[in-house]
Amino acid sequence: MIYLVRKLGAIALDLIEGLGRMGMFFFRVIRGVGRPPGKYLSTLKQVQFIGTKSFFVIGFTAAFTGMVLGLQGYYTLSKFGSEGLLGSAVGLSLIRELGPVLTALMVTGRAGSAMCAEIGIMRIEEQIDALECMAVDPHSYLITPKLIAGLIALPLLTAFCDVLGIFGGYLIGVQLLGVSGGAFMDGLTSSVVWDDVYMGIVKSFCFAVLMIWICTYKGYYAGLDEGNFGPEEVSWATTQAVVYASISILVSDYIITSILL
Amino acid sequence: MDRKGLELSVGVFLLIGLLCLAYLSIRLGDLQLFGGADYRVEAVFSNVAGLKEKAAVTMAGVNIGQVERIGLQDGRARVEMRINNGVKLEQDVIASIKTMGIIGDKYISISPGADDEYIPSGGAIQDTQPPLDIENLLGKFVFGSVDNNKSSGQKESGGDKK
Amino acid sequence: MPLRFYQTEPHQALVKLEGNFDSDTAPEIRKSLIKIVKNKGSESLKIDFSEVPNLGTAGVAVLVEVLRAMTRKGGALELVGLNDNARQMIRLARLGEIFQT
Amino acid sequence: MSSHNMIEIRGLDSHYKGRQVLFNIGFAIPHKKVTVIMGRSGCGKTTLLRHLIGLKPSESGRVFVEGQDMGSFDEKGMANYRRRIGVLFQSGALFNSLTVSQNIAVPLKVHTRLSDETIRIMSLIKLHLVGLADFLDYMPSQLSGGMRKRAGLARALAMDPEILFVDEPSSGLDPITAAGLDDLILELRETLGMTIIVVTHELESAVKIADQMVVMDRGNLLAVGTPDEIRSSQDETVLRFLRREAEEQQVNTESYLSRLLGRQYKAGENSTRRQGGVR
Repeated sequence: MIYLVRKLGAIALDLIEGLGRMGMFFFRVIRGVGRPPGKYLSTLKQVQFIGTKSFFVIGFTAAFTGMVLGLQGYYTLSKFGSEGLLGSAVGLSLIRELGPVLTALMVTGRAGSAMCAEIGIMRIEEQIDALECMAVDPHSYLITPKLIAGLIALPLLTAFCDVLGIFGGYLIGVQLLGVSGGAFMDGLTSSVVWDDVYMGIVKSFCFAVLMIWICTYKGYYAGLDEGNFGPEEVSWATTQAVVYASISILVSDYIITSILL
Repeated sequence: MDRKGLELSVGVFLLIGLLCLAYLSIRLGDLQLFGGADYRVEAVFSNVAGLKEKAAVTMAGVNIGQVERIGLQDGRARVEMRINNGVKLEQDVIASIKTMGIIGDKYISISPGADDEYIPSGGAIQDTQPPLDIENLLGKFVFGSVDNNKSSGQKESGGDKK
Repeated sequence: MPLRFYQTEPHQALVKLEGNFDSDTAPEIRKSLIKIVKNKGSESLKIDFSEVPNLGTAGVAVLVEVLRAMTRKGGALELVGLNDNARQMIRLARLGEIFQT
Repeated sequence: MSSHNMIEIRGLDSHYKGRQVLFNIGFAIPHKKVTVIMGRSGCGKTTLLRHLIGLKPSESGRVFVEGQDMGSFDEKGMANYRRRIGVLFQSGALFNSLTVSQNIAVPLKVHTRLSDETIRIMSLIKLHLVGLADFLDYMPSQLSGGMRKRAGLARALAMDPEILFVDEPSSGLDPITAAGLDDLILELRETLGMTIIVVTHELESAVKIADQMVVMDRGNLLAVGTPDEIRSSQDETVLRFLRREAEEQQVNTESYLSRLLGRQYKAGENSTRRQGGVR
């Protein structure tokens, strides 16, 4: 019994320590924004990595999601005879929910995992130690550019995802199922208001921070809990990073929605 | 990858992303980037049940603005609207609250007037009509004091809702 | 400014450096030296190191750049007054023959 | 603190995951000399090195740098210290997303305002020094282990450090390259008066380059002295160590059997200390 209580205490202490460490980590990354070295080129590289190289994946995901929405929406709405609302149904669900969430999840899977593994490998190969020994702050040098790039790339990818998804829905609804194109576009423009777009942007900013934070943190401290640094720890850290990042994206999505709605 | 190629690919990404964002916010989100493209008008209704901010303001079915704010004034509802600059409202227009479709959103419909003078920015619409109160209508229908043509449709929809 | 410039003869220029020539001071010294090489049509440039206690790799690298600029103009570069430390540094960079120390 | 000592270590204990790996280490590293820290793999050499470069804070005991307690360094003090040191890690620790020359340019780009051209020439000079001038634009993954290590040394030297730490310079190198590296270390001390700390398990190269040798065994300091002093030492363990005698043989058999047969076999004192540590 006492053992159990003690165990509980130990878990709680570990948790608090971990949270504190995460907080310090984030603080150092933020602090790195104004510090040398110049981050132009490294940020550019990261924007390319997170953004440009995710175009294809996001485009694919978005188009097919939009098409499915068109299909599902049509069959549901046609029961009530309100196919005209298809445009607003597809547009609203993409712009408010699916666009930001899907984009964040896909980017987590594609770029977040790679970032975690990259930093984890740098950790186990003593590269992060080497940076520290050159008096280069690894947070500022390695992670700050990723954070900035994430904040630039994710909202834009989300917008791209929204537009392509709407296009997919239009394709299915108007071209295939014969909803009037005018009704689709009119439903879309009249029901979507700036607040919806704004909510989508706010979400994608939050998701970008969460994803980069969790993925790089997990990589940075890969193997810390076990105390040994090897390839297994990196793969374990990567798995954890993707799972935790995805979960926190979904949870924070709910929280943001309930605050902004 | 060399620097030029990198900058080019990032540039293309930023361009496409910003275009999408601009399309979403300006075309779909009706974001007003430049102030002064519209002017303010207010109207006092006895009841605005179901009307929300950002709801459309129309004339003859054409969108001419949106509801800016809804507040209370002496027990009545005071609605502020933004009307596009190109549209002039005569002093004797009538603002009424209507419903889009059967279960659609509430919006404000303004019927054109014939007065020579226009409402200035910040002015008020004098004549207003509250939305049809379905429960009220239903009650009147039950006690048989309402004209038949109009009430049959209302009764059905009211029944659906209940 | 740890740099003094003399035009000793029409075709000869002497530059006297003062202070450490390391990665902190190298950017400025480099700028001045390159300017001297470009502007003055001197055929030979002499750099006096007698007041330079410390020569770092950055300094050696800048000297390589200056040497390259001089040879491109057909001129010569001469280093004088090198102390042991500087001599060692140049030798360590395997540039002893090029700079004739 | 005597002024001719660059670094002084006093009563240093160190734990790693609840296991004590260093026991009361104390010695001094003199200015402008080569100090070799020797011992078998797993004896705590690398941990000691991590203490010296400030990657591991000391729990009990102190590390002094020119008389200043490293434990009292704030972030800025630590950064100042680290700008004066160069470290070659066991694996080379090159950044694998950058080319060899970009690797060397990292500290220069962060800490100086040198032009790209100057930095390029400096990288070339350093790479030439370690015999890799032809591999300027190679990626680390295209290099062999030994070349990576030499490139790592070039990077450690990029900022003209006063103190150079080298972790296992010759492991994984062919004998000729290893000897070349030893010569380079001696040349650096000779010409630039660098203070150099080398961690190695290679007795031969240790004796060749060391001005001072520090012999460690299982987290304990066995002996400190010049190579000659160490060689003429009367201490049994040191002698055994130098003769590479199978000293572990007997003790190890015991602990080996105890591990195989379980608890009933009583383990010797040495082996309990080794695995037991602090629970």
